[in-house]
Amino acid sequence: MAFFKKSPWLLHYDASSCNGCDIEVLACLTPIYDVERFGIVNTGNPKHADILLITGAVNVQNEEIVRNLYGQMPDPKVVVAAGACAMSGGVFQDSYNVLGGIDKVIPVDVYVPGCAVRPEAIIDGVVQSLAILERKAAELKRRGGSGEPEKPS
Amino acid sequence: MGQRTIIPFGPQHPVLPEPIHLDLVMEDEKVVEAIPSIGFIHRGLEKMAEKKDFQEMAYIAERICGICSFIHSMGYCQAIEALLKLEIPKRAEYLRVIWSEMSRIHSHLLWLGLTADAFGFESLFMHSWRVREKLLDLIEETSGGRVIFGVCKVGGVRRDVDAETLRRALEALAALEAEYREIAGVFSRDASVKRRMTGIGVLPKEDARALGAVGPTLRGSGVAWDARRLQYAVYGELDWAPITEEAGDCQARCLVRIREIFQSFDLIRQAAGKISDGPVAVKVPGNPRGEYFARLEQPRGEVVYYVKGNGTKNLQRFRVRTPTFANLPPLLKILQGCELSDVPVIVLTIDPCISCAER
Amino acid sequence: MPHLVIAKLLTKSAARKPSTRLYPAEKRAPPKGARGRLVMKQIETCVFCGVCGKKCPTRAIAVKRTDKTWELDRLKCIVCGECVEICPKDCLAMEGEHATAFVAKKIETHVQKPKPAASDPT
Amino acid sequence: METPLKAQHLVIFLLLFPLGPALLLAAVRGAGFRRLLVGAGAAATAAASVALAAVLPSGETLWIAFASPFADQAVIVGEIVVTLFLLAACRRIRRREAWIPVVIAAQGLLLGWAEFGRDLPPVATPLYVDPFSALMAAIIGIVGGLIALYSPGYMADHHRRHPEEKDRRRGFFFLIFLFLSAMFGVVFANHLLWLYFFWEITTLCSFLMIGYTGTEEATRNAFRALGMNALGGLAFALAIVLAGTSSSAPTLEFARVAAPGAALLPAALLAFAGLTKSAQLPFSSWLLGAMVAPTPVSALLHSSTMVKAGVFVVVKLAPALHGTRTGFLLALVGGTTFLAAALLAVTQSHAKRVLAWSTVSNLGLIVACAGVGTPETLWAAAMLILFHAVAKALLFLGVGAIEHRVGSRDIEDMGGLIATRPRLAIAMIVGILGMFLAPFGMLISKWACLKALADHNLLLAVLLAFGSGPTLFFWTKWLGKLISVPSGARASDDVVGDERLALSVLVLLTAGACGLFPLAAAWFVDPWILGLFGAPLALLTRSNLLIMAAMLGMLVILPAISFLQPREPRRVPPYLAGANAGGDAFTGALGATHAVSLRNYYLADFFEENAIVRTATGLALLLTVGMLALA
Amino acid sequence: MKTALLGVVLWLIAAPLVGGLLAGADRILSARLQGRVGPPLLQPFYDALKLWDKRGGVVNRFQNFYMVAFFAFVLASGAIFFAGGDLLLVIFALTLAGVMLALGAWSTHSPYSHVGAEREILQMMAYEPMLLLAAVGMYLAGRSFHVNALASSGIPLVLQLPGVFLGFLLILTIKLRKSPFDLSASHHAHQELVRGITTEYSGRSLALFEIAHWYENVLLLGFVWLFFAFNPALGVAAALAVYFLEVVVDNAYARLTWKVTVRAAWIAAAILGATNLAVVKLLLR
Repeated sequence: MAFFKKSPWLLHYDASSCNGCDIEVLACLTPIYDVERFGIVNTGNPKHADILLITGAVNVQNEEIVRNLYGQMPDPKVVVAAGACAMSGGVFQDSYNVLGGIDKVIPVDVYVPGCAVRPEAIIDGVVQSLAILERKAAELKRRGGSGEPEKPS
Repeated sequence: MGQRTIIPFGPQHPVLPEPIHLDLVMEDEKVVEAIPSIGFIHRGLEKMAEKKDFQEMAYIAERICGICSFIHSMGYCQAIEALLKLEIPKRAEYLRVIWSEMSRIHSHLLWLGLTADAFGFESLFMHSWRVREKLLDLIEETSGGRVIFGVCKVGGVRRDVDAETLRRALEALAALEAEYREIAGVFSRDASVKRRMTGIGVLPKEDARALGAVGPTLRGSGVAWDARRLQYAVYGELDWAPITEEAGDCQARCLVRIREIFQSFDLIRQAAGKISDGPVAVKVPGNPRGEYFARLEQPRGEVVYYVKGNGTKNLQRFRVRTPTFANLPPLLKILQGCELSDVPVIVLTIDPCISCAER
Repeated sequence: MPHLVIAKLLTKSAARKPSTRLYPAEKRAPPKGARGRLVMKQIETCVFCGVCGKKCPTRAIAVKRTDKTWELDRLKCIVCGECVEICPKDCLAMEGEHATAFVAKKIETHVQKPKPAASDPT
Repeated sequence: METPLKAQHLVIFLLLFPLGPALLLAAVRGAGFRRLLVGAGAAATAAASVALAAVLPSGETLWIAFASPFADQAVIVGEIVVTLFLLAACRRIRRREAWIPVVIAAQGLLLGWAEFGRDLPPVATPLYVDPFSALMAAIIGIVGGLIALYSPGYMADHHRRHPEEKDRRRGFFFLIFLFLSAMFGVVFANHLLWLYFFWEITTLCSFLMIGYTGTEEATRNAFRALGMNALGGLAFALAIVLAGTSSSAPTLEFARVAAPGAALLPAALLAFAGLTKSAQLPFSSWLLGAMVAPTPVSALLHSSTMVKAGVFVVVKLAPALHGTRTGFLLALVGGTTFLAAALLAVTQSHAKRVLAWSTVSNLGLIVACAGVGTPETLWAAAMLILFHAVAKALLFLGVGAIEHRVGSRDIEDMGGLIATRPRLAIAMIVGILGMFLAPFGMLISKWACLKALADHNLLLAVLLAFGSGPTLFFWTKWLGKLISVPSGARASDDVVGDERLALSVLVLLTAGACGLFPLAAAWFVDPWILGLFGAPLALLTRSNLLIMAAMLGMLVILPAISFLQPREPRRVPPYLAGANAGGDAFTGALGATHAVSLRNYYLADFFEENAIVRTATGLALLLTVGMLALA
Repeated sequence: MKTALLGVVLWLIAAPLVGGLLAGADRILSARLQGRVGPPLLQPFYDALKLWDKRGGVVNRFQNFYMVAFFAFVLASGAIFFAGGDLLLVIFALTLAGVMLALGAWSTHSPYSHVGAEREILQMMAYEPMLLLAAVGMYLAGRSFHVNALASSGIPLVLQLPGVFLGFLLILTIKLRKSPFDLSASHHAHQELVRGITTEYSGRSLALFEIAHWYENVLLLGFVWLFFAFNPALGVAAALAVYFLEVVVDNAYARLTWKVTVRAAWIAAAILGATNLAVVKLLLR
């Protein structure tokens, strides 16, 4: 059944972004964009989340935390990298302390461009990720649920 | 026994949109000690000045923080312009003031919402942000970006705002102000809000001075200092005075910001009334040489930009002393002995911008 | 102390239509001059001077004069518009619409056809 | 009335038999022989108390004639010896405590006058048994026996840990069995002078046991207990003087009928004595101080039996006090104690102090029930005595065992016990569940209580409602501490030997009392109420019993179901805001790695201990004085 | 007996449907008050069904037992209520359920769960007196502790027990986990406790928590209904009105602290509850 599509719960983490994308993520929750229309809830707890919405270029100190959070999310789950920094390191890509995009640390399913990323773009990205979430859920079901959780590549 | 609860507050925590860590050592829910750990958003931004062209650095300076973005780029540009002894056009100065006041309103409204959410008043958060969106529309219309304005450059601003747009913006602002007044009323009058803020996190005047608080945190403790009194840009030509509150508690800091929003509306109106026609930018001659520091007032307080050029296109040193950094010692002071449920409220009332503080 | 100060605001909101913009069902035209996404407007006129690539703060643009290609890595672009301002031939443009999200990483490549030909929008 | 021989013999056996092991234990040094003696003595006592319950004709009160004049004289001699002994012990008092020997001497003089100065008619039946006494006797026999059984192991361990203390174990075991004998005496005595004699022996035992370790603190606390109990003793002696006249013998008779006028004052005085013995406010402080005694003593004297003697007597007085203003005030003393002690238990992290306050609190509820004195409340009071005795003994012995394994009596050090020492943890959990949770013991009594109070005493119903909140709070948080599982917790040495036997039996008893309480009600309490009021009481309707049984069943079946889940779910570390550093450690400030450290809430600045003690003691003092003044 | 059985069956089947719909309506109404569109009405069901398909993880193997027990005892307490049983037993079963929930949080040895658990029992300590007094009040006014007797007595309980009713509304806010008293497991993310009690639950056990909460809400509204049971239709209307009032209150208040919560609930019980009881006792009986 396709309930993942109807009730995607978000976990937002700022892996060293400038705040620009983060406040746009929060703006998505507020009346003008109101992502709760799609059943989206910002849970704040990895154990309740389906989508890891992550902003910012990962710096050295955040690497382990991003892994922890991803690891604590129950399957099926998807990762949405929002904003130039999360995709590639953006304007900070040359810095000594920055690893670059999120995909250097955990597998990313959807990339959302922008600097700062617009709320509409975030909605687009999350909507795209839902199809992937459904696919992963079906996959999980097919494997009978006994399989190991997906390993980060 | 001596056993205490230690709560890892952050780095990932729903109350903190940005990662910072506090070891909250508690007895019952009383916070005995709060030990911070920072560096989760350190991007090595200042060091990037050594690799980037000083004009490109304006984009990077703007991304010190996505909330105070405009004033960061403005401060950086002011510092470089001072090194280059560059006189920028009056119109550009006025536009900078208008945008920086818009950015102050946007930041304060954002803060009001987050604070409301921190004390569990979700609908108030929603309404604050609903109103804020209307301002973001204005910012996008005038600058092209919603949160990263991207309009400030060394030598002026990158785009002009035509008279018609400015007129419509002023109308929209007037409507916005009326809506905002209702929200401000809830913050300043509602009993449950007062209960969560009055008498909580008191920072006495002497402590505020001694620990080096800046911005609304300082003014909430009754010290009338506002870096805009340095009369940078065209603040000297506008009629205003720093806003202070005496109590020094969360409520006082909140009231300072509430009143500052009204003041910003007024400043925008004044600036729009006085703005003159003309160019918005001048050509940049050569490379910066020497050192300078610029002081500006951000929504969160006074910010200092230190730049040192050696005549090449790369700066030798770029250093920013951000307001949140200055406000952290007072924060740790007032966190001691508070209740766990007051931690988010107290942390928020210094309006922390971790990405500023850690750069 | 006054209670329920917010009641008026709540009542008004409940009585009014919600202020939500129903994106994506209803799309709002972005304001004039909004920086949504960078596009290669006309590759035909491009002279491959490479200034856009040099000026780009994130090195998102790669210009190869020999292959007559202009490449944009959207993962890096911070939509500052510097390239648009600097382009001597006015080939680049900033559109108000934002760029859509994508699943696979890719570099957008624009190749100038040797003879009169249309651009390749992939 | 004709007495069945067997029951009468059992009563006398219970009174006298424990003296045998007591004297032998006073003489014996060898550990092995001591263990054997204690075991045999405890087993015989327990068996006799069960047998008594079994042979007692249902619902009847047996009056036991005891015509021998030697008995009366022995009691008199005994009283003199006890008084002199106590006066001699007072050599070690401080100036502030100088009033204690005065009170004791006054007691003696009063008694002497009652005994020799007046011409009291002889008491034909100095002993009696009714179903309630039989229930009490069974509790004393079984729980007391188990605690005795547990003691040799505990005391051996105690002395290994405290080599600096003088080994006075011979005296210890002598006192334990002497005490058991005296407790049976309290339960069976009809003759007030006899009752007084046994009562004073329990005071003496308590005094000596609190001072067992011989430390300064122990001595001071022992004297505090002695002083407060001496006040009770004085009231008792006054009651005897007033109750016994030339026309009526000094027996409990006066307490069995509604007593207007003259009989009310002795009843009130006896109730006052009961309040001191059961450590009700304003006298609670001695019980807290008594926690310095070795844990088996706390279990036996200061929770399961001796303090129960106080409420036992108060319950016996219920018919006399029912409907009087004195009874009303007495009930309020109990209600106040119930609420205040529950609040105070919240603020404690020392396990024995929590148990002590909760004991005070529960006894308060029993006093409140007795003060109201309707069939329903007396039913509840009897059931409360039963459940409390079993569960509290289990808890005390559990804490003692934990103390010797973990090395601490602090609740904060009991975290993860379910993982490290599952058997001990289960013993504690069963005890705690028995103390407060539906559908277990105490709650059934509370349920009955609340129903009765709603009809008869609204103020008490309100106090009960308020007290149940903090009760829930302090038990649940303790329970939470026991069952929380830190990652990487490994099982280690669990209970062994005698302790294990005693704990296991008590676990079964607690569980049994909870599961089979309708039987206890039908066997003892209902007949007693019928005998007392002449009307049956149908508190436990079939549908309610069904519901309670279903809830109990669920609690048993649910774990089974949840462990039958098809596959083990994925294990993930706890949420630590992303700062996980393996297991339940996290990377804290300044790069240090901490293991998760959690502390329960004690609300010390919300429920201020001193303020509560002061207010409640003052209030209770006023009520107590009022109670005596109105009598 | 037959009606009792019918009540139980109805409770088991209809309560989650009603509770889920109410939760959906709550979310829509909240959204409207905030100037938003809000989720579809059936959103709570989507959430629960999704959670059911989620691959949950646990910190230790005990924790799910407590959640199952919580669920079971919520069901049990409602079953007693809707079978027309003893009100005090309903309350005790509900308390047992609450204790189980808190124990589940404790069992995980996780900081946020721990604080959630402590706060949960603080809340229980806060509302327990008023809840018991409400039952006693109903007994005094309606002369029975049994729901069926109270419901069929025809006595307008709410008119005799206005103080108790108000006090009950106050603690209802705690039980419904609504602002200003949503301390232990806020349904809004932005709280110092992350999710408090449910921090360590995911997948099916979290779904159980959600569904149990729907059940609980219906049961609590059943209590409200009982105050108006002399006119069943009016009772239903009143229960709905109270629910929506609570939603509005949720949106009109900041979250208060545990100290204020305990004080408020106890003062309400002592003043509104006890005074009302005394009046009933003195005047009406």
